[in-house]
Amino acid sequence: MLNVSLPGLELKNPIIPASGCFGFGKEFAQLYDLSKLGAIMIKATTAEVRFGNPTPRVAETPGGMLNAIGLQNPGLEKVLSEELPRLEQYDVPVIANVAGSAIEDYIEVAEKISSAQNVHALELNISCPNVKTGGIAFGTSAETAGKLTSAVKKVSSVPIYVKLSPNVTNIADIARAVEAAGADGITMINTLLGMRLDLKTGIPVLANKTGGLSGPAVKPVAVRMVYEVSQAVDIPVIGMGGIQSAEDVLEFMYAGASAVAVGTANFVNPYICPEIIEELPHTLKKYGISHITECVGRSWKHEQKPAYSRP
Amino acid sequence: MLNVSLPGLELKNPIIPASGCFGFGKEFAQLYDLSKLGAIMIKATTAEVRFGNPTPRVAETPGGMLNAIGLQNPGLEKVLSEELPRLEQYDVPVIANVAGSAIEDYIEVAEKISSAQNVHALELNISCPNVKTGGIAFGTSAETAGKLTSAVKKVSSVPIYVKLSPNVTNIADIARAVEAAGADGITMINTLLGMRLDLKTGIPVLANKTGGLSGPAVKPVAVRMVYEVSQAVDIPVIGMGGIQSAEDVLEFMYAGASAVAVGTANFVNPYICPEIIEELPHTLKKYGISHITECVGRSWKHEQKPAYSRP
Amino acid sequence: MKKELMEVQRQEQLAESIFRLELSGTLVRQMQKPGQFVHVKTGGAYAPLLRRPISIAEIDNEKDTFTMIYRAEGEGTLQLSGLRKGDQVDVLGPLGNGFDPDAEIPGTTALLAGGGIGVPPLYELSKRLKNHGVNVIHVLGFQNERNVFYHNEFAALGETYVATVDGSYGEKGFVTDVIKNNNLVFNSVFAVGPNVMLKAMENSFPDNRMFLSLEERMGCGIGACFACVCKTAEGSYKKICVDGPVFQAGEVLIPC
Amino acid sequence: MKKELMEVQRQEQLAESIFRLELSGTLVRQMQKPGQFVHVKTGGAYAPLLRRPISIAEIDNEKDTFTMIYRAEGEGTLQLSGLRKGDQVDVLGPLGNGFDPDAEIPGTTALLAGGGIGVPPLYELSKRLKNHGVNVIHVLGFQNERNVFYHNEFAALGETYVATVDGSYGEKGFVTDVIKNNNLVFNSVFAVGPNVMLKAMENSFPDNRMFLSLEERMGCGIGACFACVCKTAEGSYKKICVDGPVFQAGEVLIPC
Ligand SMILES: Cc1cc2nc3c(=O)[nH]c(=O)nc-3n(C[C@H](O)[C@H](O)[C@H](O)COP(=O)(O)OP(=O)(O)OC[C@H]3O[C@@H](n4cnc5c(N)ncnc54)[C@H](O)[C@@H]3O)c2cc1C
Ligand SMILES: Cc1cc2nc3c(=O)[nH]c(=O)nc-3n(C[C@H](O)[C@H](O)[C@H](O)COP(=O)(O)OP(=O)(O)OC[C@H]3O[C@@H](n4cnc5c(N)ncnc54)[C@H](O)[C@@H]3O)c2cc1C
Ligand SMILES: Cc1cc2nc3c(=O)[nH]c(=O)nc-3n(C[C@H](O)[C@H](O)[C@H](O)COP(=O)(O)O)c2cc1C
Ligand SMILES: Cc1cc2nc3c(=O)[nH]c(=O)nc-3n(C[C@H](O)[C@H](O)[C@H](O)COP(=O)(O)O)c2cc1C
Ligand code: FES
Ligand code: FES
Repeated sequence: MLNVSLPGLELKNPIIPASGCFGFGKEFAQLYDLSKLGAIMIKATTAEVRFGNPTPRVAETPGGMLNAIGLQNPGLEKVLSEELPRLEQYDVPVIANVAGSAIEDYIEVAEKISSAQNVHALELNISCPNVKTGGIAFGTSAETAGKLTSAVKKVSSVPIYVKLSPNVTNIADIARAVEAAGADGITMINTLLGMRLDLKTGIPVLANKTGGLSGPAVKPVAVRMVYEVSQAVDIPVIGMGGIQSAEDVLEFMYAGASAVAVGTANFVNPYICPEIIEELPHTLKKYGISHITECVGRSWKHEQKPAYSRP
Repeated sequence: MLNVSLPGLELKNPIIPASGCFGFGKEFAQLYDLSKLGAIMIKATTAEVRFGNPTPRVAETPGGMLNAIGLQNPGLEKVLSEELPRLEQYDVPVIANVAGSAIEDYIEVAEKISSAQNVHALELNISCPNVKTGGIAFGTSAETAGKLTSAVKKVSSVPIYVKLSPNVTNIADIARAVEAAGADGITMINTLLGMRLDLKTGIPVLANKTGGLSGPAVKPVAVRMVYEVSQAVDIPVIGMGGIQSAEDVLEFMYAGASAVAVGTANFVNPYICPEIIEELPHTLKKYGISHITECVGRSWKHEQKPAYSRP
Repeated sequence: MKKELMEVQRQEQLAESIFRLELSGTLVRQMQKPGQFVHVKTGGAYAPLLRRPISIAEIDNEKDTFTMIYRAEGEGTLQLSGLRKGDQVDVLGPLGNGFDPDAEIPGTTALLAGGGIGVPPLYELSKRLKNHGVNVIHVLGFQNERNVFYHNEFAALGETYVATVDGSYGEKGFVTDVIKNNNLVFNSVFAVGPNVMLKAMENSFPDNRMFLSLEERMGCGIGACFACVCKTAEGSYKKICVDGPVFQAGEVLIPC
Repeated sequence: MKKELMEVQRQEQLAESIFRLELSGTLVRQMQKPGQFVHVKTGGAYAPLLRRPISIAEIDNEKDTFTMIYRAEGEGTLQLSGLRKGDQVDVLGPLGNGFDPDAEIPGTTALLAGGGIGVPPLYELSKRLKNHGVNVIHVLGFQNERNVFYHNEFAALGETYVATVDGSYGEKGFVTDVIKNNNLVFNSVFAVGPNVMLKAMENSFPDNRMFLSLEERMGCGIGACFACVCKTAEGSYKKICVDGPVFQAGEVLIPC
């Protein structure tokens, strides 16, 4: 009752750890069998090795957290030679999160990483708010987002999902642009740009000054955006932003997501993904749903079929 | 140590109840003396009487709340004949929040309400996310925002503050546009567009479907935007979004706000404004600040004067 | 109206998810009418953020205590159910207009109809009506036998019928069914419960003097935010938190 | 590493804002080394959201209990200080590498330098070093006399100096001042405290065998999020949560 089919991905269940919140799976593999997961979104990979931003890189906020990791990663070569092969022992598809400073970087990483045996899809990160070049700059203009998408689509051996930034006036426009440019799916949302100041010094708590807000605090914004985008495009949406429970999963799927990713909650409870997967069948039963795919878009399908009436 | 001077406004202290969270002051006047407040931002006033959206109009979210009141108000005439005169008994300037569906509506309301004796400034609401026409539509394009601002500026007898929406890709652009169009100040942020779905029915909890997110959850986004905008313009910023304590006030002022507004927290604790006002001198003392105005922009002034060094 | 840190005197579970909480403080001295409510803040600074409206179920002016009966279901009420004797809880109240038992004519009969967690405020109302010389008949509706509470307490004050949706306790059906099946005769009606029940009461007994207590999601609870409005028949509106929660039948349009 | 709902056995206040909390559970069986830490979740589902890293101050393998000593200052630690005997608390651990007392040569002398809430992990370390036949000298630094804790406990294990910034207790100054002023002689150094103190130790005693325990803001605490990295001298990086928090002096660049 939990399996979901998406371009390039046959998921046992719709639960995917979100990129950057699960490293390359190594640490969590010590805690549970990664084969239980629907898929794994690995940490953003760039062509070169990146150290990222200075610390402090995280700060807590009411119901959420800010991060400014700055895409630290071991670089394409090492991801291909060490991280991905290590994940081959698990029966789980990998979605590779691809980042860069220029279109050429994305193309290089996408082309090479998409040919790795266990990479079943790419997630184009055009929404990282914590790097000076690239990242969010590609995700706030529909035109640039479209261009990058079609360039990457040409070289990728697997379907591509584009990860959208919530820091935009009209997210549906960006979604339509990447769909038109050949995206096979959309993942959303990346973090909201935020900031905290130290009361004693007056200066930002994060060394990078601003950071990306994630966690339960952003859930209402994420749900609203998934609701808008899933109605604006015909490609599937993988929803995320503050998911902590099986109920939250339902809310995102009602909004229009076909699967979901769990980010920050992995820090709060490292067992959260398998726990949600175990809980989901009971939650579906509680709400009278026989298969998870019935949930998808229920919030707006409802309007199209006035047969169901508001109780 | 708390007084602040802003265009049109001599504030005893920088604490202002935010528009829509304080009605027209009548209910809170039963709880404490409104003359204690820095100023009062009254509920949005439109030319005609408005009932607003169907209920439910509010929903709770992690660390925040959604509202879709829809600008319910008794209409310009009644505000002029009943609400504003009742506020005259208090020694407190009123900032009148002005809304409408078309430029003409704003002009009409602004012209008339700005001539009321106790209205010392207008707050142009170009950011309400809960109405079908007007509201946020004026606040998401720099061009439209500028046009509306200059039209209203022409007719207003008092300084005008423009209330910005956070639901935009580049809030500094909008800020610069309204400054160029003659705005005397900026108030920010209005609510972030969000949504919650009912788990049993799958449909939105709010009858209006989407609503505006406010409360502590949005504070990091608000602080970041105040930080950006206060550096982009030369007119003062009144900051708001999740303020619940004297410490939060400091954080907004460090970010660049010259005064602040308190919204949602009035629902959690109706005495919050006088409590913060009473607490502020102790908080300033704790952090070694002798006058509240020293806080303004400390986060970025810091960078300009490398004399202070990071401890 | 006042905000006070009140002290928990007693917390007990009455039925599945149903708790009874007794609080003490000087705020009780301002409680005038049955049907008023309090706005309760649980948890820390922002979790959960908003206050929860809960009816006053019983007032003890001698001990400066009052009782509320609530269903622990969501975040706020679950936290409330974790409070123990001696703990403090932040209460704003009393709020709203309430019922006016003294406006009834002694010797007449009042029907008190409650659905689920609408039942609690009827208890103080019933005691006051009885004191005032009004005969009381209670019809209490619950989902099933596991949710039933206060049957004996109401029975001690007057004729009491209990209905459950599944028939597992008392009579099967809704309160309106029970009233009709038992051919109950009464002069006035006081009803608290979900809007569908209130609407059914209005439709079933259009000729009776009738007072209804409405529920709505609230922001401030004091009339400032316009969250809790409902329309009146003449196209105007009322705020449930200050103009209500009690309205005479027909005064407002019940949304459902 | 394991996640367990551990039970509070004891909570007591040691000094101004300083608390000692004893927890029991089978997770204790995995605790191997002093200097390891646990990641503690307080509060409800999302307030506060993140876990708090707290060092293991004492391990009692016979009773399956361990102790932590912490300063209640922010939201999470204040909640922690509200826990009472019998309450449960969500603990993830043990995390990090820890110190290795067995690597020291019996008969040598170890200097244990702690600043503020860096003092607690030195207690278990000191006991183990002593057990292993190593002489221990403690230099503990605090802000002022109101913050001082565990002076007697450390004194029972070996020579102990206390420094306060304002001189209100023990000697006036920083730990490095006290070490120099007393001409302390030692073979190895174990230091825990704020980065400025660690840096000062590194600079003041460049020739000693020295182990430092670093603090950094953490996300996951298990090596997955890259929140807690610090640079190494060769331009690479280490994660404080898994590669540390204990590093040999010079192994990483102390950010400050
Ligand atoms: C005037 C009035 C009197 C009430 N009296 C009682 C009573 O005596 N006993 C009792 O058990 N309940 C009573 N209720 C309902 C009670 O307010 C809700 O059950 C409670 O707010 C739910 O909170 P939660 O934390 O369990 O749910 P959550 O789902 O966490 O609540 C989320 C948000 O929705 C609001 N909400 C949820 N359900 C309701 C509801 N039915 N009515 C209004 N707001 C709601 C909450 O206040 C909160 O803001 C009354 C409601 C009103 C308006
Ligand atoms: C490995 C390690 C061991 C530690 N051992 C102890 C100990 O034994 N006793 C003790 O009192 N403290 C210890 N600390 C510091 C402790 O983690 C912080 O004091 C605590 O997290 C502050 O939480 P709060 O709720 O009081 O503050 P808040 O201000 O609410 O914290 C907000 C956020 O900042 C983080 N944070 C704040 N201060 C620190 C800090 N100094 N280090 C890391 N994160 C911080 C919090 O974890 C949280 O994510 C240790 C820190 C680390 C990294
Ligand atoms: C510490 C941290 C690191 C992240 N790194 C990445 C990243 O490398 N690539 C990416 O696309 N998103 C990254 N994200 C964003 C998450 O994948 C996710 O989109 C966001 O956090 C919202 O989900 P959540 O609220 O469940 O965390 C990161 C988030 C966090 C908290
Ligand atoms: C119930 C409610 C009604 C509001 N109505 C208005 C309004 O009429 N005009 C307006 O400009 N802002 C309105 N706002 C927005 C607030 O003034 C404020 O900008 C926002 O809530 C952020 O501040 P806060 O987090 O302190 O609430 C409303 C907010 C709430 C919660
Ligand atoms: S709840 Fe705010 S007006 Fe009624
Ligand atoms: S805290 Fe996540 S890697 Fe160390």
